[in-house]
Order: sequence, then C-alpha cells, then structure tokens
Amino acid sequence: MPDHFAVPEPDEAVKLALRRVRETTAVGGGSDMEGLEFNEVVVNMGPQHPSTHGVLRLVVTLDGELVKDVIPVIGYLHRCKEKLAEKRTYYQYIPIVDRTEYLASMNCEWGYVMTVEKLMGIRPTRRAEFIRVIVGELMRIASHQVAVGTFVADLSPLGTAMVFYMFRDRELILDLLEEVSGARMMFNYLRFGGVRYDLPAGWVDKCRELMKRMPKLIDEYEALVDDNAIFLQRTQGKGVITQQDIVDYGITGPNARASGVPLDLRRTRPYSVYPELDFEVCTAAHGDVFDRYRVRMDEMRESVKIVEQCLDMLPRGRVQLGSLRAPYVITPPPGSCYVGQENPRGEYGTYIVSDGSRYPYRLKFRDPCFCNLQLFPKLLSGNKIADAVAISGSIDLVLGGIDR
Amino acid sequence: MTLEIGTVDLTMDEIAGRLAAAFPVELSAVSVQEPDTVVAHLERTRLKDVARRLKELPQLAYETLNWIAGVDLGAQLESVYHVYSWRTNTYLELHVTVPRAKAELDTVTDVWPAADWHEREAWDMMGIRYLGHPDLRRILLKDDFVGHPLRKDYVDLAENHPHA
Amino acid sequence: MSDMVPDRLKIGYPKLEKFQNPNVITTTADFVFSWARSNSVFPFTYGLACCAIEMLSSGFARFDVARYGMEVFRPTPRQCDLMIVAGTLNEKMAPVLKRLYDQMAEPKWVVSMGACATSGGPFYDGYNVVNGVDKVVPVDVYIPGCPPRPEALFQGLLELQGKIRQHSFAPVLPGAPEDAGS
Amino acid sequence: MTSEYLTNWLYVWAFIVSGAALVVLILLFSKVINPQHLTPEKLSHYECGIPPVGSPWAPFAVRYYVFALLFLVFDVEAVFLFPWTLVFRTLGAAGFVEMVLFVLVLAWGLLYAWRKGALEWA
Repeated sequence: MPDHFAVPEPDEAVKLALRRVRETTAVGGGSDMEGLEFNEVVVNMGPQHPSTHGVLRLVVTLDGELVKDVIPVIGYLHRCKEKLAEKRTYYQYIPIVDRTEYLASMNCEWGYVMTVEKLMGIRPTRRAEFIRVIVGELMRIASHQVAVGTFVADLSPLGTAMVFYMFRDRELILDLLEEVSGARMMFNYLRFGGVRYDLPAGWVDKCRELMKRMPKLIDEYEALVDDNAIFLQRTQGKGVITQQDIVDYGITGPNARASGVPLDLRRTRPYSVYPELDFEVCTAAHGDVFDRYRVRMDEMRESVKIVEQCLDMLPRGRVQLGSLRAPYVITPPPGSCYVGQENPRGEYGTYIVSDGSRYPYRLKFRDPCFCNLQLFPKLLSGNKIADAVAISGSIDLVLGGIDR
Repeated sequence: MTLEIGTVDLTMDEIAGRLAAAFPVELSAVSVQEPDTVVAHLERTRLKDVARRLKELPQLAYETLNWIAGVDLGAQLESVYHVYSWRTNTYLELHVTVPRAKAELDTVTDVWPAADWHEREAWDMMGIRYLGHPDLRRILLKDDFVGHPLRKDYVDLAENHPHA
Repeated sequence: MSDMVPDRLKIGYPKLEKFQNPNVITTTADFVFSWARSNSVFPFTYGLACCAIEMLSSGFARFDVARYGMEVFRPTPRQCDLMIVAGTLNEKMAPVLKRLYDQMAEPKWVVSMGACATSGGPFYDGYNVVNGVDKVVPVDVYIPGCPPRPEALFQGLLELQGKIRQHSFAPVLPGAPEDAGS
Repeated sequence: MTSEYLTNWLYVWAFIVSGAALVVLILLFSKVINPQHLTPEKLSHYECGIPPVGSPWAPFAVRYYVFALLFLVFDVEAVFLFPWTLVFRTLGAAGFVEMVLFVLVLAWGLLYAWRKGALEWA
C-alpha cells in the first residue's frame, strides 16, 4: 500500500481533534484497544458529503460506530456578503440577501427589507403586506418540503419515495412564485415599502386551488413515513434538545418549538399583518428528531391556513409606496437597528448600521442555522454514526446562511 | 422549567429606567428604540460582571445571547451584544467600544454559551480578541488568512488569493 | 452541437457502414465506446450553493435528468465521470475541489453550472471568492444563469454529450499534437 | 464408459475455465479502453476532499468482525438457495422439507446470535 505520499499538513480542526484524542487515551479513556497510539479514529465528514446537506465539514472522533466528539468546520461557502454590503446600494443588495438562505430566499428578503423600512421609518401598503405574507408562507412550505424531504431520504428507503413526492409538489409552489416574481428561486421581488409587481390576473384562484389540494398532499407524505417502523425507531428519542440548550445557545425556529417552547416570532414579536391572522404555534413535547419532523409537517398545514386567510382578506390598492419607479438610491438616516423575522429555520434578521450615505456602513446577518449549528458537538456526541446523520438532517442547515 | 415568553409585562421606559438604576456607573446613554429594544453603551472593563448580573436580574433576566456584531467605527472598534430577555420578551443592545490598537475584550462565553462562535466570528472578521475564550480560532476564513476583512482599512493581499 | 468541438478531436470517418450482407455492420471502437459513455454519464454530487438545489430538483420527477441517462448521482469521486460544480467556489474550498478532481477516474469532464462557478457571479468582488472554477480545474461546458433553470442545465449536459461523443481513447503518443501536456 | 465419465468432468472444467476467463477478460478489457493517468493525488485515499488523517490501514473496532461473520453465514445460505429454486419442481416435497430444515437451522443460529447480543453495537 503506497504510504509515502506527501500528505499535506492537517489543519487546525484536525490538530485540535487529535490533541483531544491524545488526552483521552493518555488518561486511559477510549475503547479497549490497548497498546495503540490512538484508541479513537479521527475522520473528516467533509465538505463534500451526501449527508451534510451542503458544504459543512464535521471532524468526527469515532470509537468504532460511536461518535465521541464532533468539531464542525464551516466557511467553505463564505462569500463575503457582509463586506459586499459596503459596496452595494440598499437596492442592489436585495439579490445578495436572496442568496444567503437560498431555500427560503423570499423570507430572507423580507427580513432585510423590514429592517431598512424600520430604519427609514416607512410602512408598506396594506395590500403589499398581505402579498408578502402569502408569498412568504408559500416559501415556508417549499423550504420545509426540501428540508424534510432530504432529511427523510437519508433515513429509510421509503424516504426516497417521500422526497420525490415533496419535490413534485414543491414545483407546483415554485410555479406560483415564478408567475408572481419571474424567478424560480432567487426572486428579488420585495421592495422598500411594498413589492415590485402586483399579483397577475387569475393568480389568486390558482393559489387557492393549490391550497385546497395541499392538505391532501401533506397527508400523503405523512401516510408514507409516519407509521414506518424503521423511521420511528431511528428518530424517536434521538438528539433531544433541552430547554436549557435553547436558552444557552439561542436556538430558534422549529428546532426550539419541537422542545415545547412556543417561540415563534410571528406571535411573540408580531410583524406585518400576522396579528390579524389566526393560526397556532405548532409545538411538540420531547424535542427529539421525530418531534422536529412533526413540527415541520404541522407548520406546513398552518402555512396553508394562513395563505387561505390572506387570499380572502386581500385588500385592493397599490403594491408599492410611492410611484412604481421608486427612487432606486435611498439614503436612510444615520443610525442602527435590528429586526428579527420568522424564517423557516428560525429567527433571521439583519442588523444595519447606516451613516446616511447610500451604502450600508455595516450589515450583520443573524442566521438561525449559525446558532443551531453550535449545538452539534453536544447533540451528536455519544450517538452512533447513523443517528448522527439523522440528527444533523433534522436540524435542517442551509450553509449559505451559516457561512454568509 | 417550561419556558414562558413575556410573563412580565413592563413598558419599555420602565425597563430602561430599571436598567439605568441597576447599573448607574457601567451603563450610559440608555435609550429606548421602539418597539422592543433598549440600547445602551457599556464601559469596556465592566463587561464581564455586568453580563453576569444581567443574566440574574430578578425580573429582567437577559438569558439568551442573540448575536454579537463587530463594527468598525473608524477610530475605535465596537462589539455589539444583542441579548434577549424571555420574561419581558424584549431585547437589550449593548455597545462596547474598544481602541483600535489594543482591540481586546473579556469573553462572555461563561455567561452565555452561545457567545462561543459569535466571538470567534467577530475575531475572524473584525479582529477583536476575546480574552479567555476557550478556542479562539478563525471560523469562516482559512487558518492562514492574513488580516481581518471587515475592517475599513483592510487591504486585499495577494497571498489571500492563491487561486486568484 | 459538434461545431463547438475542436478540430483535433473530430472523428472524420463514417460512423456506421452497412455491407452488402444486411446483417454485418462495421464501426470503430472509438464511436461505440464514446457513444456508450455519452449516454451513461455518472454526475458527481458536488453541490455548493443555490445551484445545487436546482441541480437537485433537475434530478426529480418534473425535470428528470434520467431522460439523458444521468440520474445516478454518485457522492464519491471514484465512481463518477462528470463533476457539475454548482455554486460559488471560495478560497477555502478550492484545494478541496482540486483534490476531488484529481481523485476522479479518467476520462472525466467538468461542467461549471451557474454564474458563480463560471466567473464568481454576484460575488465577483468578494475577498474570498475564486472568480471562476477554470482557475482550478479544466472546465468543459459553462452554463450561465443564477441559478440556471434545470432546462438550461440540460442544454449544457447535451452540449457535453456532444463533446463526449468526439472523445477518442487512442493512446496519445508523446509529442503528438494532442499531447498538450494533458 | 470411462470416456462418458470423463466427458461429465469436462463440463465442470469448461464451466470453471470459462468463469475465470470471463473475469480476467473483463478486467483486461477495462484496462485497454480506459486512459490510465495515475498521480499521487489520485492514489491517496478519499476523505471528502480533505487531506486524509492517518493511514487507512489503521486497526478498527473488533465488533465489525462479528457483523462480517454473520453476513457471511447468511450470504452462503443464499448461495445454496438459488440452485435449489431451479430444481425445485423435480425434487418434490422431500426437497422442500429438506430446504426448510436448512433454513430453520440457520434461523436458529441467528436467534442465538441475537439473544447473545451480537447484533447490538455497544
């Protein structure tokens, strides 16, 4: 076995892992393989790995099948978005915000646009608020479909059938969003004070018809997997997030609600027209992998209800403050502010410091997955690898947001 | 303990008044930013014990750290702490300024464990060193990246682009 | 499709000939193998960013990349011969891309999907972004779009199939024009 | 008489030789049409694109051996089942009962391994 290649220097994370392994073996820890330099194996579940759903790298310390320690390494998709904010005007920056969390780009735009509106002290027109809620909730369903689909696809053979169902229905939603904004994934649709286009003719009926079908489709997903023995055995009781973790690490979104904490910014920090809509915050009790799946499925149903209510209450009127040819260079007054918004993965918001010029002075993203990912060492250690894959899939990470 | 949100309902001015009373010396320029944030400047050397006492305030316990942002104010660097109080369901934004030459601050990871990665990111991007941090490495950039890119005076060096 | 292929790779002789006896067909080994290769390309799941989601949804029911024989997405570089770089490449990921490209088995091709992989896209002036994958690995087909629709990805893949059909496995003798140090 | 006996053995040898020849041919064939371009990076083992940590020939947990053993037993059982299905009609009831006994014995072995906890990891 040719063993003499010049293997380049391991990087910091691997050195840290090897140092920890030496400490445990020095004190006699590790497994029962005596007389070996390392009792545990350090391996990279690297940036290119089918189960990490993106370019996340986990330096995993293994004792046979058991995961002893995990060191997440991120930055493989760092695209300098916060530095680019200083070179783009406020309008030019909207497409970049789309690409932070690329599975829910409409909600990301909403987070950014709300912060700038608060900075400028303007409020969008009422019709635009309703359109934003409709489009945002449609995006939430599509994002949950991808998240739950790829997570279940890793677990059981039935999961691959489920991911096919989910992507088939996601295409229906993307058709609707494409008719509204012209793009399938990167919409660039929201503006400061409203939305760029009004809903096309006949769109409301099409959307209402799809929302009528949606609950049946969601029942189809659940019928596939809910009573599947493999799926239940692999998800129940695994990777429990306690309420202390939520307080310590700032976990938000479905991962927090699955542990029984009713933290949903649409209710705890009402924005836009959510106070007028009635929907419940879906929570579950145990906070294990199955409950996170359960909360996401319930949230899809809630989003359907929200969209239907908004379609009924859709008022008439203009969709953008001022003329459609809005001034494309805005200069908000100096100052700084932060607005958090309920993204499918948690609290997503931008903190903008403006110095009165047309470029943001400093822009910081508060990304839910960045905070949720901090829990991995605590969550994955002590499980078998197969469970670690299930747990990391259920946390639902999007690396575009984590690496910014 | 099941977490409730917003059990204590105080108006923003009461919260600001209470905070100003609790930390007369350390906090300055306490102001209210509608609808839910108290903004305050914090003296650099008192960061650690203010953080600890903030977490234990009887009714205003700021138990969760939302995020830390490093901001370059030209002459000084600023580390903005954004903490959340579950009981009053409000935010507190602490601005801590640090001289540009000696950009060092005490770590708050022992008070809010969430600060671990946020401080590493502020170190990586802005170059604010957090003393006592368990594992202060670069988080987003390569280990051998030179400089801190989000500083206004960051010059794009060729050695940061081996694959230019 | 075939005008895009450089002349040196063009196979000039007739592909299929029929002799008087109707049951005998002659062709060349090049044609048969490259035809078989072009219709059963195994792509490498190398999704980086948003384009990866479009690549993913092109593999499912509505767009169905299986029509072109490419639906078997392999996660390991050993078992695949087409690397679709879908997303933004940054400095930290470039050595990983180079190592994965080296570990792929010959003959291998690279498709650069999306504006980010082709030239850095909307993040071209980022301090950490590599402006284009061709600075790291030789690219065969570039696909514009941000993200390109699955149909645009398929057009790129069809262009690639045309290029694969021109591939010849005759040994390149050192010093011959084709042996440009490849 | 002996020649007829020999010809029977001839079939067995023909079967073995053609099997081996097939394997060798396929391997040789792929060597011919594939361009070989062996570089050190290509031969280094794959670890998700990161320089590999340690050598792949490092020792690993002994429990994997138990799983490998169990797999081997039931794989061989499957090998015996396939020819049986071909001649299933001609054997009649006796053949069927024979095979059921065979499967039961192995199932008993699996049950024993299961109870002894060989299938559990820790």
